[in-house]
Amino acid sequence: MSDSKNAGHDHDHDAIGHVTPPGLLLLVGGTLLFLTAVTVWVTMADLGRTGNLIVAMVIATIKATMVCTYFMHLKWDKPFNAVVFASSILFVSLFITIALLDKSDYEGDIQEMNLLEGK
Amino acid sequence: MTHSLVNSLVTFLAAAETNDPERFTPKVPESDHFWVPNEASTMAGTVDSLFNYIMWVSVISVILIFAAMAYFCIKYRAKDRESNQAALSQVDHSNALEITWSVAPFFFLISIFVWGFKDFVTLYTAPKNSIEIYATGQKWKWTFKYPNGFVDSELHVPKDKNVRILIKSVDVIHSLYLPEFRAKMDAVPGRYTDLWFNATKAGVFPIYCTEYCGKQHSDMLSQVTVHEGNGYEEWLVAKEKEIELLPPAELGQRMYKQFGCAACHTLDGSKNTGPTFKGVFGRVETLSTGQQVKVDENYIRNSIMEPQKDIVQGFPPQMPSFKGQLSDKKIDGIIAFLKTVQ
Amino acid sequence: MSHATAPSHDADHAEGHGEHYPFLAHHFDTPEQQFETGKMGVWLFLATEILFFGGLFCAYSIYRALHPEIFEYAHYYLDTKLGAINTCVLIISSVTAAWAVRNAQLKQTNMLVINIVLTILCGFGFMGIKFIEYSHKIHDGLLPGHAYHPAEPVWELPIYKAKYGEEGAAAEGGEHAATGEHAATGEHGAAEKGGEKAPAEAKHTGYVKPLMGPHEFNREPRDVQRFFSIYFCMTGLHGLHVLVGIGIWVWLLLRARTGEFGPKYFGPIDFAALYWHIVDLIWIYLFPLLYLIH
Amino acid sequence: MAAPSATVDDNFLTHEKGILSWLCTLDHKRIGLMYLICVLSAFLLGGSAAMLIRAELWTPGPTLIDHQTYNQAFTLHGAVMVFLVIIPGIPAALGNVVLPLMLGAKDVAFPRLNLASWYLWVIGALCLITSLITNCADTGWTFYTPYSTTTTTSVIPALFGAFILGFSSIFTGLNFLTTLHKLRPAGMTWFRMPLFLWAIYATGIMQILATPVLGITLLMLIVERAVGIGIFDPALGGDPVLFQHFFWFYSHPAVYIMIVPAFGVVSEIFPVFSRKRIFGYKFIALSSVAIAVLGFLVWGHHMFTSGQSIVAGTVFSGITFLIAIPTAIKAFNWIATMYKGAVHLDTPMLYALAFLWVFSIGGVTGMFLSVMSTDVHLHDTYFVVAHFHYVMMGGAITALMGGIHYWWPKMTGRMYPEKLGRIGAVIVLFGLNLTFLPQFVMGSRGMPRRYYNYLEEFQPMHQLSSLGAFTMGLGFLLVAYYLLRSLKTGPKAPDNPWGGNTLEWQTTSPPAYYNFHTPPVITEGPYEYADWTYDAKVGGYVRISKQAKS
Ligand code: HEA
Ligand code: HEA
Ligand code: HEC
Ligand code: CUA
Ligand SMILES: [Cu+2]
Repeated sequence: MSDSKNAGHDHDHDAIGHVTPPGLLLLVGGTLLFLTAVTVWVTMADLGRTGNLIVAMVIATIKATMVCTYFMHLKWDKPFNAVVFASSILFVSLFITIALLDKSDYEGDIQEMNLLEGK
Repeated sequence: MTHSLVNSLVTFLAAAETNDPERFTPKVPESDHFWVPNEASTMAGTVDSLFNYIMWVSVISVILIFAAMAYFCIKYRAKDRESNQAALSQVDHSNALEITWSVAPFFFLISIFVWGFKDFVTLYTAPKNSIEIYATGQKWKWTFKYPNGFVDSELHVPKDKNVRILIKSVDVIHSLYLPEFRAKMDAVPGRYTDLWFNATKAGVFPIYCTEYCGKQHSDMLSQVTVHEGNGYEEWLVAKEKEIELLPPAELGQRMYKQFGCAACHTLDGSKNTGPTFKGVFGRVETLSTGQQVKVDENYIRNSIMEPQKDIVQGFPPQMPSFKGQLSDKKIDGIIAFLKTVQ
Repeated sequence: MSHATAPSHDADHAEGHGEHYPFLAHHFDTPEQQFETGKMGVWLFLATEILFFGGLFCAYSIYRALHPEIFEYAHYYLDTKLGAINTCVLIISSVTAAWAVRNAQLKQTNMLVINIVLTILCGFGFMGIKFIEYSHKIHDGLLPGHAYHPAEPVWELPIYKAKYGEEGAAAEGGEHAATGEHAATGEHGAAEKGGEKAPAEAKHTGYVKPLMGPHEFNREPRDVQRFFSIYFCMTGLHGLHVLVGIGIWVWLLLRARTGEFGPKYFGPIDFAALYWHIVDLIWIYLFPLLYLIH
Repeated sequence: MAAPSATVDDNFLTHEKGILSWLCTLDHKRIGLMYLICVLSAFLLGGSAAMLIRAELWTPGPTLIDHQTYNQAFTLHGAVMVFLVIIPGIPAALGNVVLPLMLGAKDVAFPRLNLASWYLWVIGALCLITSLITNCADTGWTFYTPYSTTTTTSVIPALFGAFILGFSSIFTGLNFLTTLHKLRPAGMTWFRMPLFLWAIYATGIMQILATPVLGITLLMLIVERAVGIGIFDPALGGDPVLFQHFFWFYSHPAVYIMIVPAFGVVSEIFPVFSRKRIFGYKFIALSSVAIAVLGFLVWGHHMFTSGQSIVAGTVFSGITFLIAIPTAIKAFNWIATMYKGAVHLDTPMLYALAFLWVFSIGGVTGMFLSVMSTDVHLHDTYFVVAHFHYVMMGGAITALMGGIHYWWPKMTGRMYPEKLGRIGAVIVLFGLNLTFLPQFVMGSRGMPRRYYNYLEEFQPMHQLSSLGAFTMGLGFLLVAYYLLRSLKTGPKAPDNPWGGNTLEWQTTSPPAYYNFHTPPVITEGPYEYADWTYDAKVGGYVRISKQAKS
């Protein structure tokens, strides 16, 4: 698919915005299904605790990016919408990172009590 | 709320509600400072200096702002609407000024931050050789367990020694606050938190609970006594002896106060969070299961150790367990005491 | 007060440009503006959805990072096959939803209706499978909080046995690193060394398993119910979103049949599809995070 | 809808008649007014609870109400003031009325959603009131677990109410952000936008990125309380401190959701009443955005003594300090705006000046709290209470009052009595300082907050504070009295009583149903006053025609 604004303009129409050609839809859909199979399959391999998690997340992110770019038209959309979306993800990550940073630091105090109180 | 508001208005008008004589109120010793309480720990001085530093920075900035504002209001006051149209000067930017007033506060802020950070790390890093005292928060009292196992509702510490308090809570979040030591830490259920101090002034200072914990949050008070010399050790020994020598009923009464039973159980027959102790011994209670039981020694013992097992009808299952906190002797004392409250 | 000379053409303002486009709201000048506005609104809404789910993802990340053993243990209770099928169902519905947008843009009313119906069917399919999963969980006592009373431990599950062979349940050997690992991840409580107890008293006491990689458990980790709290919160909230999505599609189906949508006015379809995709996208993460744990 | 009639006196107030024409309206101005009425009623409710609190604290022991009622009173007070009053106060009430006008648009982007937000507000308010009349929640407005999940009061309606109100706020923010992006007429460039709109823009960012987290937090808490899922319950392996992270991730940005629109209001008032261009336009505009973004990274400063780790505390404390800088920039620019101006001390300006001063006090006391070591001493004492009343009551509410007076002629078509306005402002300002200054002192001396009983040592300061509160209450009653009266008896307002150059002053007072009779043409910035002259006959400003000028 070309990057140009006219990617889908092989049809005769005057719709606002971009019209996605059916071939592309099916291609993306097929790839997504394929990646789903891949991620299930790859879990069976032992890549270590983090290894498997990273692989699974990378595949999920590829899938998510495809959904955003093609199904959600971000590729042909005003870039601002992508900015909105990206910033929401940025803030969620900040939230998770900082909360996790703190929680993992004091988790020891919780374990200490579990130990002492024989829970 | 509306309902109890009406009730309270009625009681208020009848002037029936008076200050609860059972409520423990510590005394705050007169402070040498206007803004802060006495400085009674090694950290108090530096925290206060920082407080004063920020205070002066703040007071000066606020006064400057106010002065500029007042001056401009007077100096540039328009006479009336007709004679004053748009102001003559329409100056609307100056990058030099903007940079100055962004950068100038920055230096103050950095200095304050660094100072505060250093103190904070000291405040929460207990020295290795500290005396460890366990504090437990529960609705609505503090208990302190000393290294020798003695448990008291008040905190006693030696002067000029590092004391580390390990804090936990058995129900909701509380917060142990020792204003004179500039120390505070939440008591969080499910984990330990801690604070430490080194008291520098002998005397008696208040202890508060500063995390909202329900109805009697504001009555969750105690006090800390700072002993000079070996006063602390002597106090501990004396305390244990004293208690063992008490006649059972008196011991029980002590426990009633010390373990905060008073917060929920009255002696005068009125209903509080828990059933009154007046005439409790020998009373026939209906449990939430509908079962009827007669209150005897065993029942009381069970109620204290495993309060959630039998719940008296009409009361919430709010009573904490005192397992491990009360020795047999003390429980016997409580039973003896309850027998006397008829 | 003093605007006696005010032009009074605001009366016919109400009509405005609307004469050409019956769907154009009075405060927009062109259909493009209306569409772009709607689109931006929807994107902002999707951002709020991300943050809404973000809270749950935060809880998930924290508990997973600090207690991986719970997740490694409890995910055996989930049925990967059903999860995978559901993922495929949602992906297919995403294709049909995206296609529906195309149909609307090109005013292919019949195709539009078909694609919406397919999307709705997929939505119901997804919920149906969820229903099956949930009823199994409820039946087996795999519930959050105090309601967690599993019918059987993980090593009695057919999935587990199938993976590690029947002898996975036999008590044999037992000096595997698993215990060490649990201790390292914060499993202090009564960390038994190699465990020598009989499988009969497996739960909470100790279960000796063969040498089989990090998946073996010699006892149930503490607080496994946490997994189900998170599982039900995340999939429950997600399922709620699918239901809302189905509702929106049904409503649009009714509108689409009239041939209301066309090249200048397909916003509602596009927006519903965007919403549907985000729901899909969240599931794309939920699936590996909950089902595919190694 | 009834066919619009085209009489000369036609405006949005008279355009259609009857209660239904209000309840079903899609007109942003009407929705704004409905918000205003609701918000002020809620303010009366919250204020009454405050009066009850202050009366109770007259003596150290029981004075008027019992423990439980007191706890319920401050919970109600806090929740109503935060969720019902100041979060919607400036953006949803004033913003709705003037935002499209200032922008030169015909309406907000999504008028139906706008009305839905108002209904969500009403539903949320009803939920809070349900809690109030069944058995008012007694958790404090922060709803900390495990207390909130174990207390016997009806917490769920309150939580649900706050949840709904969160969505009301999200939708308002979403609507305004979209409006500002997509409905700007030709000529209205970003840097010709009035600063109020910049403030609303920054607020919108926060509403969209922070409020959903409140939603999910409250939802989890509701589920926790209803069925005990245990994510926050230590008995089930959950963590109560995690709840605090969740709560403050929203609630710190929320304090900027409250104050940034207030910055916007005073940024309008200062130039108009100084008859001079605003100083440092870009700095004020962009500092709002800076505050909005930085505001997300400081939430843990509410948790320094909660058992949070030292690392996290340091990060939070450091970033908190950074926020003081964009705020200071604003304060200095407002002052510089007055320099060599022609200052008119009408009521809106009095409120703006009060804002600047009182908010600065509130802001600098925030510094004491954001320093980790001093906060250990001050946390959860009356010092915090005084801090946040100085910024919320002294800042946000004062600005709201300023905004109400500033736009009153535009919104209602009537002038309020100027002299009473000034007297009211002075009484409120005096009462405010008398109420909250003593609280700083008792706080730093160790008086904990949320205390029904207190030690006798603190009584004198509590009594001063109560006296101040009653004064303030009287002041507000006076304000309410003359504002309501002016609706009937106030003189008709000119189109531009203050000489503002933002677009809302270039339409009639009150504006027509579709805002502008002729679509405005924007050729200059919002703070150019050279073209306006006072006309005593009109009682307001009129544009100097181009010919007359040359
Ligand atoms: C409108 C709401 C609002 C606003 C704007 C602020 C603004 C700030 N707040 Fe406040 N805050 C609250 C509402 C608000 N706060 C509430 C409701 C609580 C309590 C919640 C609860 O527990 O119930 C709270 C609590 C609170 C705490 C927690 C206290 C505790 O519980 O222990 C802290 C700690 O850091 C803090 C800090 C700050 C800071 C640094 C700012 C800064 O943004 C202020 C910046 C402004 C200035 C600094 C003034 C202007 C600048 C100058 C005049 C220049 C000169 C100044 C210097 C050089 C310093 N606030
Ligand atoms: C916007 C926020 C806001 C505002 C404006 C106020 C306003 C006031 N507050 Fe409050 N307050 C909070 C937010 C606010 N508060 C919060 C969040 C808490 C914490 C709660 C908690 O701990 O959980 C708190 C807690 C709090 C406490 C501490 C309780 C405790 O910890 O034990 C006290 C005590 O003095 C207090 C007093 C007051 C007083 C006297 C006012 C006065 O300023 C009120 C004056 C107002 C009126 C008297 C109303 C008059 C209105 C009209 C007459 C109608 C108006 C109509 C028109 C003008 C047209 N408040
Ligand atoms: C937090 C409040 C609280 C505290 C503190 C408390 N109790 Fe209770 N108590 C209750 C409640 C509520 C009940 C009734 C429900 C139940 O049976 O558990 C109760 C019941 C009892 C009963 C049974 C009374 C009856 O009439 O059957 C006894 C005995 C008792 N408590 C003893 C004590 C003792 C001794 C202490 C202190 C060492 C104490 N309680 C502290 C709340 C409390
Ligand atoms: Cu314990 Cu407050
Ligand atoms: Cu904050």
